[in-house]
Amino acid sequence: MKLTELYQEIILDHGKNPRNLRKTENFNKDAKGYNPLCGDKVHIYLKLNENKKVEDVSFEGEGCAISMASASIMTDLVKGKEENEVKEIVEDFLKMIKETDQINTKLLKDDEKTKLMCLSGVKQYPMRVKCATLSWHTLTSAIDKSQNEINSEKMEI
Amino acid sequence: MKLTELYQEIILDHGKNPRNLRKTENFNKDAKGYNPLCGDKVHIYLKLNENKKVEDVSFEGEGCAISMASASIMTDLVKGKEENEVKEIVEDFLKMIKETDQINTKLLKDDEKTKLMCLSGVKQYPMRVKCATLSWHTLTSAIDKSQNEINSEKMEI
Amino acid sequence: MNIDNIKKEFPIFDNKIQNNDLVYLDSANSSQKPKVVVDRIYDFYTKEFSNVGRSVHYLAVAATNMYENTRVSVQKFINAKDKDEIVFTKGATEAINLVASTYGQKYLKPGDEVLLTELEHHSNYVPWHYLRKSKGVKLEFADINDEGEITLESIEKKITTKTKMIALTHLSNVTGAILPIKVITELAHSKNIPVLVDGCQSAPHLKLDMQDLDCDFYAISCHKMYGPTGLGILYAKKKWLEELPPYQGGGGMIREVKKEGITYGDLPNKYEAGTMQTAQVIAFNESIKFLNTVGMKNVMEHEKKLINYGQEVLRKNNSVKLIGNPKNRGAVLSFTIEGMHPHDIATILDEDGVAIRAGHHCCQILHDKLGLTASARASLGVYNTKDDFDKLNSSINKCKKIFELK
Amino acid sequence: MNIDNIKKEFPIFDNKIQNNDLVYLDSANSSQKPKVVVDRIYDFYTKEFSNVGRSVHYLAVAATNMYENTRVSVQKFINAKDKDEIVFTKGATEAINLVASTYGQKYLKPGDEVLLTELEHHSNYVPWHYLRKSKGVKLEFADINDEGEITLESIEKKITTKTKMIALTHLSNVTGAILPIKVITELAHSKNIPVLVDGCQSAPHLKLDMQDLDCDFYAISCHKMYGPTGLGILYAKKKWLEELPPYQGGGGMIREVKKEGITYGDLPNKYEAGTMQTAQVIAFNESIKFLNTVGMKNVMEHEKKLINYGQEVLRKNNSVKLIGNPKNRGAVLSFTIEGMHPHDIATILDEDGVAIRAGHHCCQILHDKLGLTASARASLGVYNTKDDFDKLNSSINKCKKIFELK
Ligand SMILES: Cc1ncc(COP(=O)(O)O)c(C=O)c1O
Ligand SMILES: Cc1ncc(COP(=O)(O)O)c(C=O)c1O
Repeated sequence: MKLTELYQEIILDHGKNPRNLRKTENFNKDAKGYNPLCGDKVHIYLKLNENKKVEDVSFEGEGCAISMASASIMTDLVKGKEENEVKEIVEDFLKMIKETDQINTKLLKDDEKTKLMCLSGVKQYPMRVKCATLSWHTLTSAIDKSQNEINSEKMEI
Repeated sequence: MKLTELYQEIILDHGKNPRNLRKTENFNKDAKGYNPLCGDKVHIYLKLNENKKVEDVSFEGEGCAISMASASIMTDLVKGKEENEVKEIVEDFLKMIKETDQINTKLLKDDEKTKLMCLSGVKQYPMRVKCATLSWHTLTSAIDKSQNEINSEKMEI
Repeated sequence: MNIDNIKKEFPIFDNKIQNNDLVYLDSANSSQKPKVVVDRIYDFYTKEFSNVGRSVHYLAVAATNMYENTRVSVQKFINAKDKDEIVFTKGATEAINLVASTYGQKYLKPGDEVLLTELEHHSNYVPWHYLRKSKGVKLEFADINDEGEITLESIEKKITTKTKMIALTHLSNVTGAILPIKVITELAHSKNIPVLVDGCQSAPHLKLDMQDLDCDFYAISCHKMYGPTGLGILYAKKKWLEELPPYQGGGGMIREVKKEGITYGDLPNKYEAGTMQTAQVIAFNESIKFLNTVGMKNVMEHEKKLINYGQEVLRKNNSVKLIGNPKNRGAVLSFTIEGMHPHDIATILDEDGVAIRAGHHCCQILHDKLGLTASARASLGVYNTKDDFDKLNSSINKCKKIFELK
Repeated sequence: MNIDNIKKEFPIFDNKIQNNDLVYLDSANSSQKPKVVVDRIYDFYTKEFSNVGRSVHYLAVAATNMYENTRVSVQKFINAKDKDEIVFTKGATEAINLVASTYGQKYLKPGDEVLLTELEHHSNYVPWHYLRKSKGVKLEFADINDEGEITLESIEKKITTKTKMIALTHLSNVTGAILPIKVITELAHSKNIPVLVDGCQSAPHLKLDMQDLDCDFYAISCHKMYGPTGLGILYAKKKWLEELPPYQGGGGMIREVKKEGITYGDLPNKYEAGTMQTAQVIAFNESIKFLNTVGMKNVMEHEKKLINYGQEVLRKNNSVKLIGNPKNRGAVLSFTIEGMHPHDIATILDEDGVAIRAGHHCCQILHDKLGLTASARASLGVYNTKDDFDKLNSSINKCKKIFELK
């Protein structure tokens, strides 16, 4: 049954007890992500040190098991990585989800790769791919955004 | 063949040589009619005397054989009639075209009725009914309109 | 046509969907189509196709007549006074945009208020929101009560001397509440306020009578009403259609065009610019005929029974929390399950062929108010049966097992 | 698929129309539909129907993918740079209204000029006319020459420092003139003026390349392109879709909605409010495939041959006066007959199964200029043959007999 591939133990665990679900104090980068379809939201907080290394990363948000697990696993894995390394991991993850079914980056250990691969099940559920990728795209926005851009999502009142 | 019913001698004659195709001097009522579909236009001029009798009626416009013949025959027939009589004839004509296939009014002589009946062929051509009725509706507008209403067709510039 | 085995009129149920019988509980999103409607589209395109209103050849004349026949059918179906009060639009969304834009343009000034409700679909909010920017209009929202209803009182409370329009749903696509439109309209009219009703969820399910409701505008989506996609209806009282400026400009809606200016055509052409949805309008006549044949009274009885049964079944399932408890509930049941996100529920249900919707259902304001980001929704059509709710319930139990809930 | 017997792909030609073979010369009004397109609609509604973009169940996912596939097909068909530059609309009329309304709102000030041409269809005039009232904008019209053409020079002459938009047709639906869009766009862009092209009559007949034409906006009507009614396309350069405000508001086009305000969704959702024309969009993919299979080069060759033949035949008929004599003529032949009104011509032709259009073809300004109130028009589709023109001609001779012309 395909469903068990999607809702593996590890996903359910991270989904119910997400790691890093908080707001980093003194964060210096952040971004918000929305899935307009279902209303899921995520807010990523990043603290990079002077060497552009991720000192802390956290998230706030609400969403399905897939999206919470994905954000939880992601934040766990990129902590301690440098900005460029983070980008490489994000890219590799997105490729895995959309095309290759493989995690190739050398920046992750084997058990970390296994964790990520747990999310590969969503490929069979195209409408759910966005749930898995939302936090990753938002992480990229956080890294790429200059301070003024962050305000560009202001509401039209 | 149905076409010969539509394009009878008399229609073709009135169509090519419409009577009363001019502008009544000193008209005291008028109205414009449009067929937005084909761009046909008609402008009816009426001169009623103090007894509400049609002293003169004329039209300007451009259109197909049916519409020209219809306006031509109509103007011929209502000349000399009183306002109320004109209305009765219009109503009778519209009924004939749309439903009954008969001219019942006592206000017309037999040869006049025959003339009108020549237009009954359009009933078989629903898209052409408007061609036949345009000038009649416009005549009604002319009679019914108060002076200010006539200006209500002003263009939006 | 017996409503108890009406499923057979809908070809989609003849096929397996991923090896399952389809349990379609997403009709509030869009309904399935009866064979007569699809056949009509097919026949029209393959034997009778022409554009309407423009040419005088045989096919064009026939198409034009059929197109106008639908207008008359709709008029009768909703008991409008005049067929010219029926305007065809792209959908209910366009219908509401049409009113907000033209009414706003002509009648609204800075400081004027438009009164909405917390139940409104984005389609009955965003068009009014535009007027905040362009016209300095204020939007007010009538509050829902604990049952997820909007009452006459909740409307009355928010009416001020500045209120220039009340725009509200007839049947909530989330809580299922049916609003007391007639009394609300009475109240509004006593204060000279026009009323627009979003009838998307009511038109397929309730017997409608425009002259009785007496509202000024009523918006309908045909695709939710066993009709083709890409078609909606705006009912508007004739005086409004006469007084309001035109909306989109183009072919077919004009009287005379010169370089210096334009005069507009008569109703309803004035609001039907460009080539319209010829095939869809013509086929929609079959949807109306279908509903007339079944009988709206039968539809209402059938769906009432079902929704009662559905509530009963889901209430017994102690993980399920129903959203709203309106006294007068339409064909919609929204719910949440503690410990599971609606998206996960929908995915697991789908594996069994049970199609529901998960998300905010274009009602973020309502979900905010309820403290939710999303919910799961089962919504009905004439083709549903008690069995569908049993299947829904057993799939929900499967969800609970996978998510290890009790 | 051989273009010479392509009629058999179109079921409508299998039937007699009032005991005659159908000689369909009204494709500029709306084209007939190939079987593949109608079948796709049928299958979608009977086996696969769901709304798109909203639910996560199997049918919804499949429908959403098919819907988006059409977007990609259209992108490739017109060689747009990005699939997000393709917006689905109700028709070309809505597409032009969308641009006029949003561009006008954001960029136009009193005294600014919009340059149109005397060839324009009402759908590419009335939406701009609205801006006269709402914005105090002036409209200018480039003059046609004696052949019924618009040249680069006639455009250049009317450009001033106030010109803020040029909106013009690619292929006149009356004179058949094909306009030199590429050089006009070059000129316009050198003066920082955006260009909107009304591509209704060109899209079904010419090979299109948005990146080569380089225009800013391009409007298409799918029903003239062997597709379903109720569907159009707006191509717009991405920067415009990003910069312009949204048009209609409703479900599907938002990001986040709160009582106080709204953020809008990403492209192209921002411009696709409400439930879209799901079935029509999905079926339109078959129209594109059909045209790709035939090959636009073959379509162009075939129609060129036909239009040349048609001109030859009608020129020999000394009662017939062709309207316009453009060097570069598309699939349209309009004409008059001295002593006969076009409506009478069309009625008599119809008796023989020859379907043409009579009227002003939504081009009153052009007809005014030509000193006409109406004309007759024969327009082509891929399915026409030389034989159709022969039949047209012999029916015209019948007209002459009835009207006793020589
Ligand atoms: C040149 C031209 N522009 C615009 C239109 C309007 O297209 P639609 O009526 O499909 O919106 C048409 C067809 O009617 C046309 O021929
Ligand atoms: C209550 C309500 N209003 C408005 C709409 C918008 O209708 P449409 O998307 O068909 O334009 C919908 C459906 O999506 C609805 O459920």
